[in-house]
Amino acid sequence: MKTMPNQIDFGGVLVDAPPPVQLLDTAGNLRADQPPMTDEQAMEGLRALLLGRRFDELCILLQRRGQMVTLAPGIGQEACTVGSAMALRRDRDWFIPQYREAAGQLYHGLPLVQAFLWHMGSPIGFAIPEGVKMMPFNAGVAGHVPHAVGIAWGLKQQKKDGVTIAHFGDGATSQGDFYEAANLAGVVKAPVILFCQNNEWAISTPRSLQSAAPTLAQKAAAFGIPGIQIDGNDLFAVYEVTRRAVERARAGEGPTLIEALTYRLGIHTTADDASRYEPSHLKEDWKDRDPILRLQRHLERRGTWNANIGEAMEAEVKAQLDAAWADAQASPIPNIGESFTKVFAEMTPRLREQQAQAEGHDA
Amino acid sequence: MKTMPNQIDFGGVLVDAPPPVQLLDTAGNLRADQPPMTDEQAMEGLRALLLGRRFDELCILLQRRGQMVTLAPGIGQEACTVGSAMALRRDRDWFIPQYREAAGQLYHGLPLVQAFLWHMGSPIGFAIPEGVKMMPFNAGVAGHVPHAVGIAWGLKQQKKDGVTIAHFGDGATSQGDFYEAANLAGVVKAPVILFCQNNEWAISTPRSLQSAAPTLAQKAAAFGIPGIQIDGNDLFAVYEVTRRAVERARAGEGPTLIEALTYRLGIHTTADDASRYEPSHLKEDWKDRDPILRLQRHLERRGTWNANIGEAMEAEVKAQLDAAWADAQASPIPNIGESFTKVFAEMTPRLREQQAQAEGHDA
Amino acid sequence: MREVTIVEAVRETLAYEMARDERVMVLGEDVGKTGGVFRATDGLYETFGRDRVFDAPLAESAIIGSAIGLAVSGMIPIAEIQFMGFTHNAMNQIAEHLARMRYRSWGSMPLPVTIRTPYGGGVRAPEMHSDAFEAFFTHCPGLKVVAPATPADTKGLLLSAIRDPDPVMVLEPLRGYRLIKGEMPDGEYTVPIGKAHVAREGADCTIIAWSAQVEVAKRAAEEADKQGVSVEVVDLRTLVPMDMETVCESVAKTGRVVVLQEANKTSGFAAEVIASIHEDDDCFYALKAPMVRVCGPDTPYPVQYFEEEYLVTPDKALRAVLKTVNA
Amino acid sequence: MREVTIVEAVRETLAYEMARDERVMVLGEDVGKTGGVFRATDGLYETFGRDRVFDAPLAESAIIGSAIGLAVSGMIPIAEIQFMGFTHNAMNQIAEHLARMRYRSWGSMPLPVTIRTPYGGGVRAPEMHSDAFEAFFTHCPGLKVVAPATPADTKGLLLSAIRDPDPVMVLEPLRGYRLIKGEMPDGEYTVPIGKAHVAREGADCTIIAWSAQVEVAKRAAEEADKQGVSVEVVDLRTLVPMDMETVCESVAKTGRVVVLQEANKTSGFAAEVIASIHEDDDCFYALKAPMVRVCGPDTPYPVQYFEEEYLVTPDKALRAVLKTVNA
Ligand SMILES: Cc1ncc(C[n+]2csc(CCOP(=O)(O)OP(=O)(O)O)c2C)c(N)n1
Ligand SMILES: Cc1ncc(C[n+]2csc(CCOP(=O)(O)OP(=O)(O)O)c2C)c(N)n1
Ligand SMILES: [Mg+2]
Ligand SMILES: [Mg+2]
Repeated sequence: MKTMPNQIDFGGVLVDAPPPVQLLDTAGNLRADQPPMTDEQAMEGLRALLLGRRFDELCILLQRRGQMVTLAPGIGQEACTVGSAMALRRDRDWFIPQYREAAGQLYHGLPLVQAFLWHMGSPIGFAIPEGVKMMPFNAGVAGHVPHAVGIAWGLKQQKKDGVTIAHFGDGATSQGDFYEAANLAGVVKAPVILFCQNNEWAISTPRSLQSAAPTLAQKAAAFGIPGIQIDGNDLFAVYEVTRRAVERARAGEGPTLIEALTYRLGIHTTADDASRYEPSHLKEDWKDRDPILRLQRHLERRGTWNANIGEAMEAEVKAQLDAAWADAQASPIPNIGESFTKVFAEMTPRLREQQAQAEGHDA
Repeated sequence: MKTMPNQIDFGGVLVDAPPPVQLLDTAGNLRADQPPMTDEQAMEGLRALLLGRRFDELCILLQRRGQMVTLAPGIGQEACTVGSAMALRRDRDWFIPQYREAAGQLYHGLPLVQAFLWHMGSPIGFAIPEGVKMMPFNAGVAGHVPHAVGIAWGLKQQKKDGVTIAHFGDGATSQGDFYEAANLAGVVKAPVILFCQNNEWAISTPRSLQSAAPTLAQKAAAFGIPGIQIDGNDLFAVYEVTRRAVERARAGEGPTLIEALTYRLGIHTTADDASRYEPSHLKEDWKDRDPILRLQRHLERRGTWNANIGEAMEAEVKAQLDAAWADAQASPIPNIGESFTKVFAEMTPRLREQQAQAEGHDA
Repeated sequence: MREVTIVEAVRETLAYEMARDERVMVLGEDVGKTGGVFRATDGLYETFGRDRVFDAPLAESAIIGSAIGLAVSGMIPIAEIQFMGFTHNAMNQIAEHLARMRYRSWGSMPLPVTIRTPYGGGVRAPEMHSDAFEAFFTHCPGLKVVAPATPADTKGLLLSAIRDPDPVMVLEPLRGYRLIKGEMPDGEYTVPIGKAHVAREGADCTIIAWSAQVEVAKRAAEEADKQGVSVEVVDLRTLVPMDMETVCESVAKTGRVVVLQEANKTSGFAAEVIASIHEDDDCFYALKAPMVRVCGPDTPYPVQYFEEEYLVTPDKALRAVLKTVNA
Repeated sequence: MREVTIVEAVRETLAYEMARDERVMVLGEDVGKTGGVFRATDGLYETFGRDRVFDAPLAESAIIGSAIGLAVSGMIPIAEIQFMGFTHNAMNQIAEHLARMRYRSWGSMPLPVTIRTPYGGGVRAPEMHSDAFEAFFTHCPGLKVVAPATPADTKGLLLSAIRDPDPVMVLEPLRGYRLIKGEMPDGEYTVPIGKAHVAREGADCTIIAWSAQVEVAKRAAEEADKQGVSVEVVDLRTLVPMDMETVCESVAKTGRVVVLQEANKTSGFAAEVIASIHEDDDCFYALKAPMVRVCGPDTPYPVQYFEEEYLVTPDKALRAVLKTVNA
């Protein structure tokens, strides 16, 4: 009993995994009757993709210059985070990031200044502003997935009209926390979208070594929830499939696992050297599938976008980034003494003592 | 998009889970052209079922009398452990128990005296004799599943011709360790059988609250390995499906997940009170599906078994149990001082000191 | 005031607070219909329903991880881990996420989560069911840790824990669940987190203990009395933050210290108690003899055969008292 | 003897032992082609192939859990956990299974498993990548814990760990991987587990340290010298079992003790060191002043802004030395 690459074996019943959902092909052709959003929305999406891209690029540059700490850019994967964020309602739905989702976080309401501060290693970058439905980035792979499930479950219990989305990578699907949380989500029918960005790598570990499952979407079978594979570089597909999953969740029908096929066009983190393990042609192969190019091609064809509009958009994004970066640099640097006040609502006697020591009051 | 109870949803493609494999029906009728084993083997299997049953019953009795510690009997589930053990070769294949598998462990080579000592709370009950391919029972749900995968993987690496089987319950399939280990097994094609005894309860938690997945066998899809659901009270089905999985594993084709549908005809443990949560009719419903009755009915029809033979077998089993229980009681009680020598190959200075204290040398 | 057991104190406190505040919910393995394997949640399912008394899938990490999310969403979750040994399975969620979220989010994301778990051995349970590694939780910045010894303190500390804006581990003395009985105030009753309690006054030696060891200490003290040695027993009640004031007052009075700890000796919480006293100048200079730890040996918790020999007994504690008094 | 860095010492030791004993294998995240995120396994994949240098799925519990099985099957696995913080994810396998299997099986199932992990902070890494909770592992009966400070000790202890019939945690000083250089003997070279080392002789005060803190201690000692205070540095090298003999010899000589610990203070391993010295009669009566701990504060490991202020520095250590000498 041998299965073919894309087949799943159920006690001898072999099932073909359906092909990934795509609405825009690489050339920007619409592969559906209708685009899932208006041209205006698509332009807004394009701008968010671009902001994310330029933000990441700038941060890498600043990191190389020593002005930022280790960071994980989302270059090439922006359609995943932006498209899924577009399917949410900022005022009630939660966006729970791993560490590579700046583009989507910015779209969902994280102030740009804070995103800079985060990458500067400032604790203020982690303080979620009142009203922004988001958790701070999580450096531990998959550890936030149960949080997202818990939030969704809690919203449901309180009859608050909100859903949550958790982003994570292909590597994260090997972690116990992913499975345990997804299984729980199925049991409580939590209004949560489990969004896996399969970018083919977990640092140097290729997708093929992460799991023998031909698709990651099929892991949904383990939880009794729907799983669906999509083209993650296609903003329309991401938006539309997420939107349907959000609708489903809002209607009380429970969680959905989405596997978005994408690629890490940038780097794992600023601390990694992919030349040691990544076949160089792969990145080249994927460059043409860039989510930004693809959307531009589509919108150009529709007459909504052209090189001039593109330039203007670039200039606007640049100005926005420059202003926020200036603000971030001017932002006051918190004192170590303050950090003792963030452990508990009230400092313990020992923390108070240690604070005094750290502030030199008892040198 | 709604799925039916036994359907799995793959991005909109709905798949029916196949019905559980059954070779013997409740009445003992053969539902195949050929029985999967000789009558002689079947009688050996029946004897092993009976030994397991009577052992558990005796231990519960002894526990109620204060001569044993908390224990988890396998009453009603013996076909799962014995049938799967019959598919192994004792001299090279490993049987990795959870805590409810005495019947299978005895069949696979655990000396009866040790099984008694285990339940008496003696550490000697945990010392696996040289040559017995088994790990001691594990009180932590699912924690042994990665061990079984590791052993299988190691045997493969060393080109030793062995497979391993891990037994665990329906509750265990919610644990991160189960998922992580099964996923790893798929990646390394470990020659391991993941044998889930779905007895419908995890203490008081019904199967329905454990996972929204309509079958547990389908969790295999998450690991890219075959999953198959079987009638766990049918010795023939258990034996035959395990045998095929073992063959597959030995041939280098990797792991299989087996979900055996069974029922806890006895008790969770001697510390539990099922009347608080278990609808009484359920146990009644399952009594007729007792794996021992079923095999007896079948063998009676074949002329291999009758009431007289049954009585003789009972007497033989009883004599065997009485003798071993006498031996266990006569077995020397280890000294606490000895326990300090079992932490490391050599005692550390501190352990030596503590040993002396415990033995009263420095009172 | 009524006399109740520890487990009754837990149950009544949960019921009390759940009736008062509908954001409070209980989740854990078998907390529902069967009322928990120790009956600590007995009756809650019937009163508050499945949503607020949730029989979780068998997955400790998901229990704690989802409790974090529940708290973020506005609920006040109380997670039960069936036996302390299984908190190991949730360690990543407890130590890296639950404990650190307020700090990580620079104060923006407090987590009012309570974790309850039976703690310690002494009931002839199987392996992993008798663990006592409170020391680890006390080493996780961002976690408070309480370990009550009496029904009243169980109520008072549990109620404080549930209402605390930060995560609190409530370690309940497993072997005391039914054995330890005591008066418990009705209605509103809290014990402040971070305050120790002199459980018995004495003049010659202080025994510092928490949870089930307080009983052991008291019995040793009674024995010591017969031998003319007057022992004070300090029940720490809270391990983090530890009440050094009460401890030091007692040490100043007696000048001698014995610390009881059920866990294996090396790197247990008794070491922190001793180091803390040692480095407090007032305490230190009051000491008339070296302090002594009485702990479990550095073996894993044993199978049932050796259990009694493994545990700290009044007799072992008494010997330590006499040793330090005669030093 | 050649001068190498810590990470080179690790790499060469692994290559040496893998060439010598074909049962030895390495498994972990990214240990293969890329040679580990710190290059500690660089070149092994090319030399020994994928089976023996295995890029594991991203699942720490499965890494340790399968290493247990690999050992049972006859292999000698060396598991790498990419950063110590992620050992939390494998805590159940480490504390409940790996550490206890010899005991659980009453001696019949020894587990020659080595866990290597970079440990501590100081390199401006993201949250969870700078953890130092060695104390917990030292509280798990059945685990040995080593924490080398030099390339030679890294080789010597790692080789001993791999060959030890029992599980050993090898905590490698993350910030020393490239920064700490030193002579390393070629070929066969082991350092016995359980032996401390006087890294610097002195007369007035003993600093007890391990791992990256040994460098800090040495620098503080140099500064102290300038102020006329002679400091002895004891490098513990092994935390479990701790070498009390060497410690007590030094204490007997100097009568004064400062313990350095990178981890947050409460319930860290320094408390055990202090309690152990305190309860050793010979040690205790040699003390001329209270011992002092110099530790990280009881906050989570901070984001990069505060990292330097969080860490133990030679200056902080020096102040403690002067305090105890002038006490
Ligand atoms: C629990 C845990 N283990 C290990 C790491 C180290 N680590 C950081 S990123 C990473 C790879 C993650 O891969 P994936 O989930 O595919 O996400 P991607 O980085 O590709 O977005 C690893 C192993 C970690 N951060 N957390
Ligand atoms: C990791 C862990 N969590 C919790 C427990 C407590 N516990 C013991 S048995 C059990 C239920 C197990 O159910 P299942 O896996 O279905 O096995 P069964 O007992 O039905 O054979 C639980 C929750 C445990 N032993 N280990
Ligand atoms: Mg990835
Ligand atoms: Mg079950």
